[in-house]
Amino acid sequence: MNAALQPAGGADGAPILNLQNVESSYGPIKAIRGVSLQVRRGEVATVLGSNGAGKTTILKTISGIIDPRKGSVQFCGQDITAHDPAAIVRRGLSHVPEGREVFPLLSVRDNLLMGAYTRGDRDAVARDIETVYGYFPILAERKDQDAGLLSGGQQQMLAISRALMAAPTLILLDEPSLGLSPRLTKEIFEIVVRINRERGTTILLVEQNANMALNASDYGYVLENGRIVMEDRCAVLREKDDIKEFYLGMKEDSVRGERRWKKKKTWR
Amino acid sequence: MQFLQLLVSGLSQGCIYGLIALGFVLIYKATETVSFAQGELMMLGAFCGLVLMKLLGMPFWIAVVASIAAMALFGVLLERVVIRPILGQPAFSVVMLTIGIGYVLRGLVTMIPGFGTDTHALPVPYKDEAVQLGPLVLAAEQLAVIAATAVLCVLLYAMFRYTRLGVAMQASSQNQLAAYYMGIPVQRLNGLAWGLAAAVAAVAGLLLAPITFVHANMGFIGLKAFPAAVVGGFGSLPGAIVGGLVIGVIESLSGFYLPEGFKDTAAYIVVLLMLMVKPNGLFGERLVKKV
Amino acid sequence: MRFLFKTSYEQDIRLAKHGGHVLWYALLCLALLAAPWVAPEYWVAQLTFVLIYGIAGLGLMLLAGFTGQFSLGHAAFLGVGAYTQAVLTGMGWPFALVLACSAGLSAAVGVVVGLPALRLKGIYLGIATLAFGFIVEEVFARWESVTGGNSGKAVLPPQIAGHALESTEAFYFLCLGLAVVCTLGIVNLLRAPTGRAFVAIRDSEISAQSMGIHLAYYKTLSFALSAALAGIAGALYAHKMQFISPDQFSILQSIDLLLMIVIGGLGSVHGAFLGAAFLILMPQLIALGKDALPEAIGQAPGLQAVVYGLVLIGFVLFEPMGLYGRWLKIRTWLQLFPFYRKGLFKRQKTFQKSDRLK
Amino acid sequence: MSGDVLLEARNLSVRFGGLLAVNDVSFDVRRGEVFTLIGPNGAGKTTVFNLISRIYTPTSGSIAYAAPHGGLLALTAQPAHRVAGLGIARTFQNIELFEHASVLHNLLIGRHTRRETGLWADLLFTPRARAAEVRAREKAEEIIDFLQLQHYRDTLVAGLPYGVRKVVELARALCTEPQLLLLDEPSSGLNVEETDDMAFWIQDIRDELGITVLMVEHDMSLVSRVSDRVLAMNQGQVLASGTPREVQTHPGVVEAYLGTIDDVSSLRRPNDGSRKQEVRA
Amino acid sequence: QASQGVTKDTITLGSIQDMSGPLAGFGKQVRMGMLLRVDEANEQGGVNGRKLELKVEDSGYDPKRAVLAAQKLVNQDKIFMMVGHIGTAQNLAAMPVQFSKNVINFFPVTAAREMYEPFHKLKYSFAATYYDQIRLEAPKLIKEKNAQKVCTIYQDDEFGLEVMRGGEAALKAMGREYTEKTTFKRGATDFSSQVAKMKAAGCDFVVLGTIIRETIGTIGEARKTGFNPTFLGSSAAYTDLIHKLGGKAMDGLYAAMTVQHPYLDESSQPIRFWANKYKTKFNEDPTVFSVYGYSAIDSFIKAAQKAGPQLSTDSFIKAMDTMVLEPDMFGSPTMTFGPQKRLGNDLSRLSQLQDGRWHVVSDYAKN
Ligand SMILES: Nc1ncnc2c1ncn2[C@@H]1O[C@H](COP(=O)(O)OP(=O)(O)OP(=O)(O)O)[C@@H](O)[C@H]1O
Ligand SMILES: Nc1ncnc2c1ncn2[C@@H]1O[C@H](COP(=O)(O)OP(=O)(O)OP(=O)(O)O)[C@@H](O)[C@H]1O
Ligand SMILES: [Mg+2]
Ligand SMILES: [Mg+2]
Repeated sequence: MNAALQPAGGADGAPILNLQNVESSYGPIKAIRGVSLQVRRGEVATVLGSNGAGKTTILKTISGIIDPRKGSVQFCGQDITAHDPAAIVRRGLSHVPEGREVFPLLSVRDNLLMGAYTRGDRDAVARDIETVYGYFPILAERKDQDAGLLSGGQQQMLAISRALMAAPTLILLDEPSLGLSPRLTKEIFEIVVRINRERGTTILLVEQNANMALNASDYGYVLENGRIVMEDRCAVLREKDDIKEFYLGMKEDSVRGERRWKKKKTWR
Repeated sequence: MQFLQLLVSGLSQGCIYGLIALGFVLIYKATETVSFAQGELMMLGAFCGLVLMKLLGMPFWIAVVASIAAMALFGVLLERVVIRPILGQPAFSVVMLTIGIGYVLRGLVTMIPGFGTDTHALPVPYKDEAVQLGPLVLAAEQLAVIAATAVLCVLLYAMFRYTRLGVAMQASSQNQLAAYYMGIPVQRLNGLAWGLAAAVAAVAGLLLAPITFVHANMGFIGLKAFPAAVVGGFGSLPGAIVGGLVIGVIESLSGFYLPEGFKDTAAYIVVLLMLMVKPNGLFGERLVKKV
Repeated sequence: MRFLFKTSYEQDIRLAKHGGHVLWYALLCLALLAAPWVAPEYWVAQLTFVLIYGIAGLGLMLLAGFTGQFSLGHAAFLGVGAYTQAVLTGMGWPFALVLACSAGLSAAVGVVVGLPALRLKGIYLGIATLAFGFIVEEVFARWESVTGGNSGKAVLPPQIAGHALESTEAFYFLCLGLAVVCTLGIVNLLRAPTGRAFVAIRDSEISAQSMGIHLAYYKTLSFALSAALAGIAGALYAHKMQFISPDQFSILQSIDLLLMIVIGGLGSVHGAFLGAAFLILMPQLIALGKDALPEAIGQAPGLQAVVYGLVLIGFVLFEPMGLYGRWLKIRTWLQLFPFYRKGLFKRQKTFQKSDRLK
Repeated sequence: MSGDVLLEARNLSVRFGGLLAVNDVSFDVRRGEVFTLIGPNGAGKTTVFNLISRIYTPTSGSIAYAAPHGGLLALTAQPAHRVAGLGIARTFQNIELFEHASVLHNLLIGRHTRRETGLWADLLFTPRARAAEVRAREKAEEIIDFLQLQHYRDTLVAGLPYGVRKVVELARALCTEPQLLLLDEPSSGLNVEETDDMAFWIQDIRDELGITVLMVEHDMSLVSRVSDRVLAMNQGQVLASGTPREVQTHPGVVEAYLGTIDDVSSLRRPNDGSRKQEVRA
Repeated sequence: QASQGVTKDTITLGSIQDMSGPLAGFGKQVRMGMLLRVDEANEQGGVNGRKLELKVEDSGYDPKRAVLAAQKLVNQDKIFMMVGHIGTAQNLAAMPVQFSKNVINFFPVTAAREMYEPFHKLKYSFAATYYDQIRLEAPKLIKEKNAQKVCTIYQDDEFGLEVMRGGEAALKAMGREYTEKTTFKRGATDFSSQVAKMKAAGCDFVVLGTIIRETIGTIGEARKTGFNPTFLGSSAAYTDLIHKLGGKAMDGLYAAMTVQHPYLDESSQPIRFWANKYKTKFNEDPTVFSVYGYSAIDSFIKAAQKAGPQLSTDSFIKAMDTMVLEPDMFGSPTMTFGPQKRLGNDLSRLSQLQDGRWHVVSDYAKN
């Protein structure tokens, strides 16, 4: 990214996560090309982008599931590019993957305990389990059931709770509201914001519900075709016309309405 | 009386199957692959003990401990060198890999000049001792197998059920990706599982040696342990033992009461019948996919 | 890379996708037809074995590679075919009829095995077929009045139109013809709804079912077809060997078959034949290499097993797509020649997910 | 059951162990409408779908269905693989595609119930099989054009982004030429723009293809745009039913399901807008 | 008419051994025994001036691979003769390949009747069959021990069946039959139910259709359960491994045999010398299988010398038509061959395990 796009005042908040020119691909297909982004300690950042833009790929590259072709990833000032995913988690980064990925044949409780695998302190873990049971009472109700038998939304709650169990310094959230009821979607974001405020946990959020994401986050990036095309404070992004139209769905009916005519995005 | 003696023989033979099946189940639970090399690891363990005792002249117990340790190390190395590179590939690849490993191990042992092609007896202190229980006779070798099987089963069961490590192994076998996301060192746990499996195999090999002798093809008994594991339910440790006992007893009884030929196929007939009635074995989990 | 401009749906369906294909397959056919005149008899015999194993491999490929059902007892089907052939030929029946019976009986046995397979998955199915293999082997050994038991059974040469087909060359052409027919059948199947149903079952049973695919029918069908091919291969095998005994159809034979399709390349029709060629050629290569090695290694018993194992391990580790996969890479490399990029075939990290739930 | 009712569920209940996942649910779906199930997570919506597509068998209750060739059918007496042939297609909440096949191939598998040839014709690839194959491809291409999947036709499903997979699943379901389409959360994982497309498609599916749609959905804007009627469930029971407006304003639904949704700005930080923050240790 | 495999100064011989399968131990020993004799012959200038060349292939005790190996040896390596091929099924599978190219199957290492029956001009066998061993030796022992109930346990394959049938024939001649018959599968490790069965039947004489581990397993199980009949095995059980592995419990076992086991400290001087020569050359103790290999080549040399410089398949057969092989140092019986007689001798003798060592306890009987 060129310097002009650097956020104002970016220099003094210490970036906890720093991606420089990262390029990742699946076989011959390049999924992200030269992505640079920073997340500062204690902030909530979000990445917006349409289908297949490469959001998930960015998160996977950060947590070491994909090795980038080029570029570097730094976490807490240390290089973690292409490290073993487990080692990265142990540094305090936890990832809520796209599509839930629970352990289907373990009980809900064991799933949560696995979330806390990197932690040694049993008492603190037990306390945290109670906390997440507080967030999602249904999990407490089903604590001995196999996670694979939960409904889609319940699994999503479990996936989020499991990541919280690691008491991380940075959480990567990939579409946390996927398949959650409107009420729970809102609650999830409240929890995210609360964790960020109360524990100071840094959060990098990928979300299709841009309205929620832009309201809950401090800073946003817009990704198109594997490139970052726009970045700014969320307050600013919320006011941009393109964002309004393509991500927030606020449009004059005359523009699109019943006619299926797609307006070109101006930044392409 | 006759029946009782047959039952006892069947049970002790069943314990042998169970003991080998434990190794299968262990690998299956921790990595969700089926190791066809388990029998060969057992053979290697027995040869290891043999070399330590006969060639290096170690005392029995030290040799036993040393060969279990050596085999554990070997299992870890094996995982590191050949299995880890394909970690994450479909389970079937690993199955083929273990078949390959089995071939290589058997071949390599056979290649040792003047040693590998021969059958050997392992000098154990309890050789030729028998316990008389009223009119029943039980060889000390068989008692050793029964005892070791029970102990190993309890230990492994406790590990998978109650320790964080054991649960994490199961977690990584169910969903490797998620296990990485949780910071579970999947590779290291896999190594550990293979190490454990090799150690269990070594125990089995050493215990079996006085009964079947040590030779390059002794691992083929593993083919009988598969049905044992399946009858019990492949993912279940107590199931492996129960399955082993069921098969041992049925073999023993059918050898006596049924026409010739049934003893040798009893294990396979039982496993087919069992699978028709209970497709997941006696103690296997009922698996439903929720969509 | 070759770009094809498609102008009709026919083009998608056609077997030879472009002129190059036609040329290469024509050349292959010519070479195979000319073989008896140019190759020494010994090699023609080996080629015959390749064809026979290729047919069996095709069957197993259909089952394992395309339907995702693993069979550890496939030698049993081979055996059923071989014994049927031996017995009926011995009774003086004509070859074509006998072959049909062998294939049919094998298929029927395949259906019987396929039935428990309906409820079984993964390792459970593997063990069920393994158990079945052992039982069939025992039947061969015990049913002495028909099979000759463990003493084995001599097999007469095939009788076609009153002639006994005794020469290596004639039998080679017979096998070649059958191999071509079988391959065409399978290839046809795979580009039609039936073949697609198999592939669907391999990938996801639950959604195959919701697409209206009758799991029981197609799984059984796959077993039956696979067994029928194994039966045909077994029949030819019996004639080629001229002597069959139960231990020729043991678990080791089953594992050989499996090994063959893995080395050939799981999920490709070419793979079946490449794997067969490999399986037959391998011992020859070892025998050749043996003399070059120092006596202590070259003459050591067990060398063959070690080499087998190492080759298998090597393939799984470095070329999971088997020989066919390797060939694809070489071809792509040639086609792209100066522009080939190194990372093109770089393997990604992959992550295993439990297939206990499928 | 009156003439325009396509599917009639009566007093459905399902029990899993101690859990009553669906409890005495009745509803009917009329021909040519979009009928939506909503409800909190774990309410039993997907379970209802699974009952209709015969993955589960109800503990009690019945489902009657007007089969395409006339006649009323007790759906619960049909084997699972027959359901697609009866003109009921579905998508899955967690996406169940054939991962190792291309998009086109997935769609062709969707044509299975419409196959015209048997085993022998396939083996010999008779001219009839060839013609049938061409027709199957024509139909698949039609759907590809309809859902604008041309770009992905030959890519393997395994490498597709989440949103595209959702569309492929829809396409595959359409390939069976159903008269009733079950969509489980069609818009989850789609952004606003894509949800928009989905809404148009659903309307077209109903209006142009004449297919009745039964869907589960959490995006209320989509629900109100396309649904004719809505049924709200909670804890396995029917909570409310009626037009989208009626259901959305039902107090029970608001309480259990919608929450007070509009007020998202409460999430914002008090000092939003500044990136300078106290750096916590 | 000239035959393949014979040139001006070489004779190429082929052999197929199990080098990787269940009998790899024996296969290896046969090969070394053969090599020893080949080297001796070549040191002494060969056979009629022709050096011997031995090609050995591995069958892994698998008939299919035996066929492939035979095809290679016959069609590619162009061997003159197949010598000492191990295994019954393997020989049966390979013979058609050889016979189609007029290659003799000479002295295969298996004691099955099919090695000379039905008659074929290219078959020559040296080993008294398992069938004859038991048929001829069992009656004497049964009478000597005054056994009332004769039983058998045998391996459920071609080998075991032959042993069982030999006993059956012997009993039939005595107007009796087996009291109990039990079987086991190759590779079995547990014999408890079989032994229980025989014990329950009150057997006092057991014919063993067993090889090594099964022999030990059966006798061990019997001793453990206090069941002590007379055990008689075939020549397959006549190996030093029985007492090396089975220990004291094996004492008392009888086995039919012909050539003697070459102990390194054997009292007979020629055997001792031979055994030590073998040991020096291969750094392994010789066994009866080494002797089989050695003798097979030795007999070939004798016949080839007799056939004269114009060595061909026909001249070899002609020489064999009047061949008499005198007993060698290992105590094999005199073997005679003729145009229709393709088995050297059907006689054997008995050895018994006493104090952990085989002792010959009877001589070849005339019957
Ligand atoms: N396993 C894979 N193999 C090949 N290509 C892939 C694979 N996974 C993703 N891609 C490609 O990489 C690109 C980025 O995918 P990614 O999943 O990161 O998108 P996304 O922004 O997360 O989309 P969505 O919002 O749908 O989740 C897409 O074009 C996709 O086709
Ligand atoms: N096979 C099963 N075994 C046990 N419980 C099950 C099973 N299937 C579903 N359930 C339970 O039934 C309840 C309803 O599940 P269902 O999947 O229908 O919910 P849903 O309404 O689709 O929710 P969501 O919106 O989260 O997808 C859940 O509590 C779930 O745990
Ligand atoms: Mg994504
Ligand atoms: Mg649901």
